[in-house]
Amino acid sequence: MLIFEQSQSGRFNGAQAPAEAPSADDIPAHLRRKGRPTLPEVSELQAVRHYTRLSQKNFSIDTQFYPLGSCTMKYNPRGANAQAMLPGFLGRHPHAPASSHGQGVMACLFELQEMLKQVTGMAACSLTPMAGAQGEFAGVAMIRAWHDARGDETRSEILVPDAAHGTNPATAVMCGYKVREIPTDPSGDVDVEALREVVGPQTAGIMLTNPSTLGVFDRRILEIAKIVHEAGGLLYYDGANLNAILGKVKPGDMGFDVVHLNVHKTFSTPHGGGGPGAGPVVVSERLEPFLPVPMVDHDGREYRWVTESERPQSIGRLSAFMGNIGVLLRAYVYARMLGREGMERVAGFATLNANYLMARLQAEGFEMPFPDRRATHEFVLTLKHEAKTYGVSAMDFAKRLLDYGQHAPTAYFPLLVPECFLIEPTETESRETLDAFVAAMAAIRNEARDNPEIVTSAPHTLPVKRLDDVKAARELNLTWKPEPVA
Amino acid sequence: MLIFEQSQSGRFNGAQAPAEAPSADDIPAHLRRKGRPTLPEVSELQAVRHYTRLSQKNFSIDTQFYPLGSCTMKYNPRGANAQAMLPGFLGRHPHAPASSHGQGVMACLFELQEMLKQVTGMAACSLTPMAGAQGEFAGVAMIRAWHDARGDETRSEILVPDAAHGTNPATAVMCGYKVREIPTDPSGDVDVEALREVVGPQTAGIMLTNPSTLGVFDRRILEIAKIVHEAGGLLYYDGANLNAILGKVKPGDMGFDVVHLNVHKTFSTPHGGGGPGAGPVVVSERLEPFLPVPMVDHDGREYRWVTESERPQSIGRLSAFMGNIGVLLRAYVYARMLGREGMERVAGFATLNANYLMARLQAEGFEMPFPDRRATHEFVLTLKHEAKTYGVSAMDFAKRLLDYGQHAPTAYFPLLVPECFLIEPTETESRETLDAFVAAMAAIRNEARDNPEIVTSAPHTLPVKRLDDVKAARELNLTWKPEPVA
Amino acid sequence: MPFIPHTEADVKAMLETVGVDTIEALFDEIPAELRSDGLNELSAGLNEMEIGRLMQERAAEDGLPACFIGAGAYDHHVPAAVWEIVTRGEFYSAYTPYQAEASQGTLQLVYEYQTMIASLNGLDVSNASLYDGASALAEAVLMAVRANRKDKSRRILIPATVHPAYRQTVHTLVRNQGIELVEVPYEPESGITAVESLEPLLEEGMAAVVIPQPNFFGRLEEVDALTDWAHAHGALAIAVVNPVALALLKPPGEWGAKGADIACGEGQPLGAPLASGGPYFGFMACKQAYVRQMPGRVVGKTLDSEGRPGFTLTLQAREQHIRRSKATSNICTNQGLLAAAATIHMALLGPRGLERVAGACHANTGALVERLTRVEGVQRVFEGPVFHETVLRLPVPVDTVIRALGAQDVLAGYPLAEDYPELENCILVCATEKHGEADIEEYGRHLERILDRNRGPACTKLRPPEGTI
Amino acid sequence: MPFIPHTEADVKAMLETVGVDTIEALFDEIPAELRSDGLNELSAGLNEMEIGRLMQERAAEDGLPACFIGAGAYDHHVPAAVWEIVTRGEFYSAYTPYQAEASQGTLQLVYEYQTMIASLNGLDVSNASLYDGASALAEAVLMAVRANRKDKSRRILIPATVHPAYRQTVHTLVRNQGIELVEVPYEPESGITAVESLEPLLEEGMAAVVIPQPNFFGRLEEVDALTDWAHAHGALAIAVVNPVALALLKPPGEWGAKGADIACGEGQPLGAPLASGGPYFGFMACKQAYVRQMPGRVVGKTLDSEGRPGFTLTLQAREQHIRRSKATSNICTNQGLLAAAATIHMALLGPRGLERVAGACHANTGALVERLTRVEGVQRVFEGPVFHETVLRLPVPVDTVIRALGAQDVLAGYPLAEDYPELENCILVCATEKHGEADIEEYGRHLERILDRNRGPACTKLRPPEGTI
Repeated sequence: MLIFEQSQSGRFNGAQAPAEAPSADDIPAHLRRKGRPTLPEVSELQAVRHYTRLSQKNFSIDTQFYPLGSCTMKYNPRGANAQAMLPGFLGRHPHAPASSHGQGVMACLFELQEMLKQVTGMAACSLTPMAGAQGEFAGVAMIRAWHDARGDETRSEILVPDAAHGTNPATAVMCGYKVREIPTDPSGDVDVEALREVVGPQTAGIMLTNPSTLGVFDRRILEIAKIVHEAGGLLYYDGANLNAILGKVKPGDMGFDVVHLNVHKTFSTPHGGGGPGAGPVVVSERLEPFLPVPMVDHDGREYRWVTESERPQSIGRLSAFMGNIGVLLRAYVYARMLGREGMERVAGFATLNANYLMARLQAEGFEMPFPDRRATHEFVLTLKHEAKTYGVSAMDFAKRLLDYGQHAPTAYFPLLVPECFLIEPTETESRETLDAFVAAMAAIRNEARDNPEIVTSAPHTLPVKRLDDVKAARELNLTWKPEPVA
Repeated sequence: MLIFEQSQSGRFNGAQAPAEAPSADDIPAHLRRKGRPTLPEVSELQAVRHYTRLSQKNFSIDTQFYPLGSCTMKYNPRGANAQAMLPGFLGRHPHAPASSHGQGVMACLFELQEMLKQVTGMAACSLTPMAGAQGEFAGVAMIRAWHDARGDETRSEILVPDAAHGTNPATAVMCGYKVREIPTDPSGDVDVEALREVVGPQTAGIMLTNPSTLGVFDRRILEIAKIVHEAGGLLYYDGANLNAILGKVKPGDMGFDVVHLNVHKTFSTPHGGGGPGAGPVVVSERLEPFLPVPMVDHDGREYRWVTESERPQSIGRLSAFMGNIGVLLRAYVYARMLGREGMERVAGFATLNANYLMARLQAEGFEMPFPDRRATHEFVLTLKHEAKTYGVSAMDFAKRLLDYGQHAPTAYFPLLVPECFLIEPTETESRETLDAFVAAMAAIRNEARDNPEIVTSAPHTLPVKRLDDVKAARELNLTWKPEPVA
Repeated sequence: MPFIPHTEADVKAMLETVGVDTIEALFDEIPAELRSDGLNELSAGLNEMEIGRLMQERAAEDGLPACFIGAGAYDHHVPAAVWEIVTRGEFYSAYTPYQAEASQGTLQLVYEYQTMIASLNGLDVSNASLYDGASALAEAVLMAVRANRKDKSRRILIPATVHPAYRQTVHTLVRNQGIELVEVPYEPESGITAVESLEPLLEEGMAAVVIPQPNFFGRLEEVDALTDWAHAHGALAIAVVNPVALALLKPPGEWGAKGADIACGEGQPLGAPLASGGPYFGFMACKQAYVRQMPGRVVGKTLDSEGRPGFTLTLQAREQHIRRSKATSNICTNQGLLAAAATIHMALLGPRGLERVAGACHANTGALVERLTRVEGVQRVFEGPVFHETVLRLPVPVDTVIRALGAQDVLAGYPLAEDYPELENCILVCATEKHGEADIEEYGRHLERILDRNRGPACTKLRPPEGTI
Repeated sequence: MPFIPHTEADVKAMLETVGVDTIEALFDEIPAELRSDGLNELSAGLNEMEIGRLMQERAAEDGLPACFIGAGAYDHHVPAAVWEIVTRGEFYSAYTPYQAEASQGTLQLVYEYQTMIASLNGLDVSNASLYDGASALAEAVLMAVRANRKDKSRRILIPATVHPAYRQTVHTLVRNQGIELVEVPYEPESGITAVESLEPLLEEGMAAVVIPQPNFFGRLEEVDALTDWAHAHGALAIAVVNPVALALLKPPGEWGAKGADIACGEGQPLGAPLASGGPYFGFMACKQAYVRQMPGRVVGKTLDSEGRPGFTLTLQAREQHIRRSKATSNICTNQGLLAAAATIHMALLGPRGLERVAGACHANTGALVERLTRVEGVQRVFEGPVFHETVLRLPVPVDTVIRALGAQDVLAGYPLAEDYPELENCILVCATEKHGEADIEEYGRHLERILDRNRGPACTKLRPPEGTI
């Protein structure tokens, strides 16, 4: 039942409303609202009960295994939440003076900038992008600003591997570039020969994830970097998969010029049903002048904001204030809790979990498109055999997994692999949980063989059965409307 | 699955443990522990996931209608929780000096004492009892101390109506009294003639709830008070049902000498799966010297603790410190949010809801043992007809209600009424919720008629089906033990 | 190990299953010359107790001053229930609801959110939220360029009364797509945008006109006239609004004869804490006709295989993960938790509660301005109705006053001269429902004292304000 | 209306259903002379924002000092996850799990709690918690009297080294049942209870001997000898223990040849915030033989009608709601939320974590005592091993020192003279894992300064400590 269906005209939640104010009759009538908006009129108990019960209809990390590939659904420490919600942080206005009312939060942000530089091997950092995609935007915009600043205005293309996240090409277009796709070779790496053929004076840069979304580490990355750099282009690193290499390899050492990080992935800030995230960017020295503002600096005496006035070449501002500071505080707390040793452990255990899970699923007879490669923090599995033999698709497997109390992996991405799952267990899951996933996958394949209907009509145990997406798109219903009064 | 079954030897939650300390070898070996206790070895994620999922197996006010008679399951304001959990309150040591580090919390406690005096019409208050039953104990102990102080040592009996809460007789015994039961008259009031017959010089006092647990207001309360007082006894008021009369009648005006309140009922502090509560006591002037310590006083300059040294006649201390202050802070916040008007509204709307629900259930053909009486904040319904006709007991109705997403009312209490429900909807529930309860009751009766098996084998939709209480008591299993290693 | 559950026995058994000897061996495909020698510059890890103590000290440093700054972020009361529910693990630690059946909690909540936002704006539809108000305006500009079928121009008129940081953000985000932002000056007396100042900018056509309400100075624009003018010239009207103000002010969908086409704004006033500027959320609503041009996630109602209603992400064909380089935006994150907070916040307040909040803000701002202008030399700069905020001119440099009041734990307001050089010595002050009489009086008294001191003979560097000394 | 959902239309319709005209009419059975004229002395209601502000001011008044007081309440780190989970509505707003099928969350959690508490104490069973440590000891005393079949005496030996407030509480709660509490003096040099001091008290028989570990002075008692002595003389042994200390110390179930019979204590150190003294929880564990004499709720494992395991309240026949005047206790509330917090706390720490906490407390207390006794005139009073706390004698009155340190936001410790007149100028100091080197050094430096000042010629009222001036 929707909250609106529990509403009754005239119900009023007295504990949450200020006393009635004098009428605002200095505001001219033609600027004033006439009818009231369709907000629900419910009691505090009704609201609390409604949203508490709604919450129970979600799968989440706190309640289920959630091996969503490329999303790094690892444990979001409750301590990070508690510290970020201290009254002094929550109550601080973005324009509160830095000197008298900001040194606490700015110390955290400054140190986070330093840590992100260190883990990526880059020279400078701006925390301000509000999500991964905005970090990507900032990265490509800086590449463009760099070419522009050199007067090199011939560069019109961004190269993107065909396995890339959809945000990569979309971002390139937002920055005014044309996108050229680079194919993948049979081993899962970028096809270097194809790359060689397409680079040229029109190449602004390349956007790469390494390890790629195919769950493998591109072994020829140094060669790729050399090719692109020699053609005058720059290299952008999509940090979505940074969890796989934290403490093992630094993007800076691979030759990247700019990196964005997803703190809601690598630094375990809450995924929040789809946000908020934060997408800090770190760059090599040559891109430093172009970083988005504001940033935090320390002048030896105190922390202060770096703004456009002292960074005239900055690509500019990306939000009204300084991005998602509350998210960054959580990332800071997490990073400090891990520390040196903890951070070095992340990639190791994430990779161990992925390789173990892959090995066990392989032993159970599931097919891997790149069977000879190591898994990184994630791996791709294809159900094309099951689809063909039993008529049961990856989507059906995904829905049936829900009945086994496990969130489904990312399905049908990367686009190159048919009927695929992209599976990322993360380092915070136990071996028992991975074993339970293998058992569920094996059980579902048995069901697919013996009783495919139970799989193709799944899920059966959730608040709703399988939903009709086509109807949703065709007969758009995006807002509730009151029943017309008879 | 139990948390112990997820444990693995050697798993260690590094974020929550201090660094290893130097061995405590100054402690002699014969005083030291040898083996480790059976605490689970799980990761933070495992613990969070386990207890989050466990929580989802509960019914609660925040998720279901919970009309548990005599328990006043009303909305527990989230604001009260948030305010009581402010760091300054949570971090305060009970022995932190009152002057320098206690005036904030003591101001709240002092004002709460004053408010409780006002709503009950009594002269003095001690907040220290940690639950209703401890408040009862304090009340009866004060009655005893009063008689003792007067040198009146012949009084050996406490009178208790047969409809009383079980805590009443149990408390009287804890205070060294014999209990004598007073019968109820056919209208549901105390049988005054029977009372007259048993009072005498052996009567220390009477313990009364008014309205009684039969859901009616005892109309002859002034007469009862007169009889007991004339016999030299005192009157104790069990505040369990205070929600019914808040702002309408004061126990002090009815002639009571001592009252305990259940703040987790009337003042909406959390029920917490069975606690913590708090059971403040308020008394008339003559009992003031006997109040349990400590209390809070204001000496014109600052708040200070009143202890036994200045209250030599006090019954003494009931806890190591000053009771459940965190609970009392929640009650204080709630009381201040209600204020005068809000508090006066409580009884009115609680009573309206109960009478409406009773009227609707009556109209549906359910039987009330006291059909001519007004309901107070609660009322009794008997299912003896249904039990006889369909072979479906009150217990079966209760279990089946759970399938309808409603917590069952209190069943089989009061003991006087066969196959009874004691139903207390509280003022915070909406009319729609009450209507849904009526609909569920009617539907269950239809099921009882048409398909009694579905009722007698309920519940069907919960994490477990009906549990075997007899087995639980007969084959006691109170702790988990590791499987013996083969 | 913090957050890693593996025992030594687990590691051993798992490596055996994989068929390698060490965890390091799993990285053997990485060229050896790339392997880093560790994160030596990082410090050792802290446990939760240690980091907790550090963070408590830092939070305490930032204090809890009385805040009279607005300028795009507003210090409202947020009911305790809001964040107690939002931080429940099931909301907090879930991801984008790709598996609809396992995400009905988030999905239904977003559907309710969309309904509330659309209604608040008087428009047909809403998306599931964007990053913040400023970037939402940038997305609205891009959307208007896509959506305007009458005028294929890439020019956008944007008044100088739009939040300066919003204008900067829009510039950053749209400049590379050849979109031209044309600034519209404001009337110096009234502080609003006159229709007459739009006329000269008409020449080359335009895709949209941006209309703020209230504007950055707190002043109420003549939204009907501006909207009608935009429509009359083939442009779309993009409203930038404060959602709390909408409880009192005419919603964008009712502006002028046809209503604004797109509305967007900063959602922070609906339940998000100030938090130094984020996370907040941008909202966006529009007319049904433009729904397929809208960026961001959208949730639709549908049925399950047994005909029961349910909710799912829809219109995904617009999005980057399907459409890649042809997507409406590169956005994939929304501000899910913040939208959840806003939904619960609005449910707790209801229409009457929100109206009272807006009324209290309005009344308190009036009282604040009245009090401060009683201080000698302090003047209102613009005449006319306002919401929430007002520009005052001080007789001394603003920075001095801000610093002196800051030392008293009063945040005086937002200094305007950097963004508007013509508004030297001007400050934008704001009151919400949280700032009652006593707070306002305290501000007034401190200001009096500070101005008296700065007027004194010792402060020779200050220009003497008119009428003193 | 705060917390009341009724609209005017609802009220009207509902009154019609009931058949009365007004809500007041529903009170017509109440004698008119009793009707109150309202709660006129109460002030008007505050909304959540207003009370929030008041409470924030008051909480700030109480500050966040560095706490070196123990004396029964200990300042431990509590993982953030503990209270974020405990305050989830499903735990927070549920009642006693009378409907077991709808309360498996609480019930399973209590079963896990019982397992942890029993194991920590080295005993067979545990109840679901009691109010606090002091009242738990009173219940243990009553239980011992019921349970001891060898000796029908109602005498209980209780050492003076048991927490004074515990002894007072026990006195209050058992005095009316004819139970005699006999105080056992402690050895003045060692601060512990010698078996020899028990002998003279033997005469009339006794039901139980209470044995604290650590005792109120932080000193470790010779628990084996005391337990064996109790058993040798037909008494039960009741242990009063600190649950964190049990990670290091021998559990009651292993004391002496046969183990203590009942163990109880204050559960606060397991996840409950200091909170001015409550809510905390008392724990109680005992040998299987005495389970039916145990007071309070107990949860048992059973099966459902399909043979699946589940949990339910059991042994209810002992309780007041069934047994009324013959119940084992009048208790019906336990401290459910606190027991839940303790369970989650123990699960997060695990056996090794708890051991480290105890180890850190022990090491820090050692460092504290070492630092403070380096201050001139400060001396340890009792020799021998301690846990957590130590008694120090100061060269000046304790109150002066406590006040002066309080002004520096350091809480110095618990003054002992009121409870133990022989310990004039003595203070009980405590350190936990939260009090590191820097805090201890700060305490030490302040103490030095304060003592120097108070030794000065201006303080003529003070007795000069030996060896100074």
